[in-house]
Amino acid sequence: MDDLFVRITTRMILPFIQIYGLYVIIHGHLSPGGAFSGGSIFAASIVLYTLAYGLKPGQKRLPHHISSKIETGGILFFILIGLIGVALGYTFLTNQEAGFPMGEIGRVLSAGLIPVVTFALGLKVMSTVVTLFHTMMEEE
Amino acid sequence: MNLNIDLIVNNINYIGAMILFVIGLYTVLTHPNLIKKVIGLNIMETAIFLFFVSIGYVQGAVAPIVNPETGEQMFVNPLPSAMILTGIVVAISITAFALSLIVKIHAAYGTIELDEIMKIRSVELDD
Amino acid sequence: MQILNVFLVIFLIVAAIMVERTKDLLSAVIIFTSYSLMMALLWLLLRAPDVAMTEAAIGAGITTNLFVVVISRTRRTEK
Amino acid sequence: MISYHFPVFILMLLLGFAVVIPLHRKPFGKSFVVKMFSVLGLAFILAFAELLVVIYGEAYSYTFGSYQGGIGIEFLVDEFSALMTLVVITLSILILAYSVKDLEHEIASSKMYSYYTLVFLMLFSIIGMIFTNDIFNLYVFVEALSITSVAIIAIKNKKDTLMASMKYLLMGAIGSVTVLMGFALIYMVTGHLNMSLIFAEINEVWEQYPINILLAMGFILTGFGIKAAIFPLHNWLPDAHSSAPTPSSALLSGLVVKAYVFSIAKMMYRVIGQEITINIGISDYILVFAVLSMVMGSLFALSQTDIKRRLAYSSVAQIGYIFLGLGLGTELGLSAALFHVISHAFMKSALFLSAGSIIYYTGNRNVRKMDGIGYKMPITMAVFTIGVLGMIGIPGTSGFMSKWYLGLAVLDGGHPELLIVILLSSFLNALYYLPVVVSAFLRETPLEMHRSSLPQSMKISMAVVGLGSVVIGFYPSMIMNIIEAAVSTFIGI
Amino acid sequence: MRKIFTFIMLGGLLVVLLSSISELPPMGNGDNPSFNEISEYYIDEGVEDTHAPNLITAIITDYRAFDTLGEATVLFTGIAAVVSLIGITHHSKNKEDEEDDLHG
Repeated sequence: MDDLFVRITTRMILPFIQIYGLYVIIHGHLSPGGAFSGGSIFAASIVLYTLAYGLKPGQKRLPHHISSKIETGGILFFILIGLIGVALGYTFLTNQEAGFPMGEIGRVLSAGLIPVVTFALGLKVMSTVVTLFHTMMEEE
Repeated sequence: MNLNIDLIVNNINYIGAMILFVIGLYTVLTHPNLIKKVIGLNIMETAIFLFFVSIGYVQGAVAPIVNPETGEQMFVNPLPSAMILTGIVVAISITAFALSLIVKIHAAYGTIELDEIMKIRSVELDD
Repeated sequence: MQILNVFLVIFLIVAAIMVERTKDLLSAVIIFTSYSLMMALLWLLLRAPDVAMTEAAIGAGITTNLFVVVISRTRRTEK
Repeated sequence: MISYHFPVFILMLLLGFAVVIPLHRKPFGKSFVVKMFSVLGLAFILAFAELLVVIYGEAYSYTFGSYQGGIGIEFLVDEFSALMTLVVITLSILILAYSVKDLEHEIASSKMYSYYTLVFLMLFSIIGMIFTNDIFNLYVFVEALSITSVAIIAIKNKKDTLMASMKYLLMGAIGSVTVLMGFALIYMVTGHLNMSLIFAEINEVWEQYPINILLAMGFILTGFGIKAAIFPLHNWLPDAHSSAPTPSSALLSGLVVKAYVFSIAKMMYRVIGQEITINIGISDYILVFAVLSMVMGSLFALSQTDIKRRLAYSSVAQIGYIFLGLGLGTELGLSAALFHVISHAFMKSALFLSAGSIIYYTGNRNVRKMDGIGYKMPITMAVFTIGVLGMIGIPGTSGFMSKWYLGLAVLDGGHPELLIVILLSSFLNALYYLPVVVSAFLRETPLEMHRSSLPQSMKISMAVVGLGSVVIGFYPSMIMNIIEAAVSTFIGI
Repeated sequence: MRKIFTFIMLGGLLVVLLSSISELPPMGNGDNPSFNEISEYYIDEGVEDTHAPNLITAIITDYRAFDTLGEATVLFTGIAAVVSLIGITHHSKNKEDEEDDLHG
């Protein structure tokens, strides 16, 4: 797709989509949204970029070797967070009792492990969706 | 069987979910086209999600996001919503895998119609 | 409120039947996208904004993308 | 008490290793194999310790995140789930030991890492399904299992494999969607997702909303029935299990189907409860389908010439045995069914692995062309014979013991006519298995060999699986005691 | 022929399902059995327990966080399965691509 108009429009709205996606992820515990919707909104921006500029530049934005690390890292991070609870003598994935800083209700940095996990998962979802799309686009 | 219009209107979401479920199942079972089958599967899944959301709904309640300023309120049941969030992500994984299988099948057989594939296979078996 | 609900459900059923009937796969996918969006709207009406948002982003957005990519790599019409 | 966390450690070990595998950059080789088996060995030790803890202690529930069951997610660690976990890990160690050499010839070498990733994810979801006491959590694991179990077939990337896996994926997806519908109906009337809490509530609900429970059980049994391949819903199984790579066939027949059967047992006895199951009449329907599976599966198997297809159809018949035990609705029936779950896992794995070795060595899949194979491959045919004798139910094998227990349960449950079906099915088993064995040892004929030798690792792992089957046959009480302890808690919760 | 058979079968299923509607708990009623102590607990104690006003997020990342781990695993499984089937092609970096990168 070598349409100049599409490319310019894409460049213009791309940052807005990404900021919105990040907002949805970060404010997941305060307002509607969360890791999965935010992550896929963020992924949509890169998908849009790929559609406008072609597969190769799109893959440059998120190469396979980075995305595979993000996916592995997301789950490993989740497991480690969960094991903190075990290490402190509680059960797997304990939040408040394990002493995560809970903060003040209604602030972004509150609710212990929730925003941390949401952020990691959001990144993971983003990378998974983009990789799915790129893998499907590839010609053998 | 007397049609009770109140019953239908009040439970319209359950009825809709069941009809959609059956339409999706019909699409999966009868269409020879594999992409159509996958779409049918998605229809079935969304139908069940609609069913779940309707279970959690309460008339006159608000979304389960607590706002300390407005005080006591009635909330819809948050548990079904949380389950569907999981369900939607599961659905996309299945869809993506099915679509990649379809791409591979198209590369191998040159078609994605089930009956044509069966024909090709029976010819191959005869050889 | 309830009228809108009934109307949306009827729309969903009609869309689902149209998806089943349409021979052109690309049109079927587009109708399915509108089906997903209407479903998201209905869930918003049923006070499940999180689910509606996720469905709009994943169900309507990403799923459609994947379908369109696969259709462009295979055949467009159903026999 | 660190032992309290063992189920989570096993799961996280498998999951953590699975997600790390794709990061390996070096070509597939010895160092990875060593790593993989040390992880599996650690999992085995944990599972064994877990079993000891549960046997010498008592069954307990593990709740996540300091919330009581019902609000959070709960694992129920009882004797049988600990035993089943141990069996799953033991068999997978043996099958994976077999797979290292075998897969080199079945899938592309660039896909080896992907294959093991998928296998570890599969083990994770099977063990999760075994432990979980929460129906929605069960659904999540079921979906993970249905993707991985299709993927380890499709990875072979042959024409017929692709079609078989597409069929399996679609049927499996319909199955899991149907199961979810059933769960939705159960949640609708009970408001709980925790199995024990649903069970506590269900008697009251049953009086108020009988239709709901009936529909829910219909959906759930149909859904899991598709995945467990009971007779009218089995048509994906022969294609999928026979065209898969050999280790995948063994894993699918030995473990995956069993995980679904165990889920059905949980739904019937732990969620709905024995009483309502009998009241609704579910047990009668299950008995009918079980009998149909036993007879029709064997009849279909009789007409197959491809050895792996014959084994796959025989799986349908064997699933029928398990359902027969479940459908009786008695404690004896349940324990016979659970015993057969374990004994069939060993026997079918032994059969698939030895059949795979025959195909590996001779390149021949046709059962009519196996004259004299026994002289060329004595170990393989010995293992195959053990499996066959077990399937027929010759005394001294695990298969005989499970038929013995099943027979006792049938008599105890007041259905003596079903004894005839068991005997008939055994007779049919003999009819389609014995000729293979007999012709293999009948005369020594010069055979054309596809490859020069069978790798040691394949021989050893196969022999150990066969040996395991014999050991269960000679010491059935070892397993039966554990099952009986579990069954009483299972039914009485 | 098969289509008609399926149509009749599914029509029968639909009739069974629809005729059971009046036996199900009615929609939108606050007295339904699904609004029991569990959902009340989430609504009453959710903010206190997790400090997250959005109760749905509170459930998926705290109360039922293990489900979410399973869900992330399913997503991982999906991508692993797709990659195992289609495979990844690594693009070698050459000059032309890097130029493209600067523009993009």
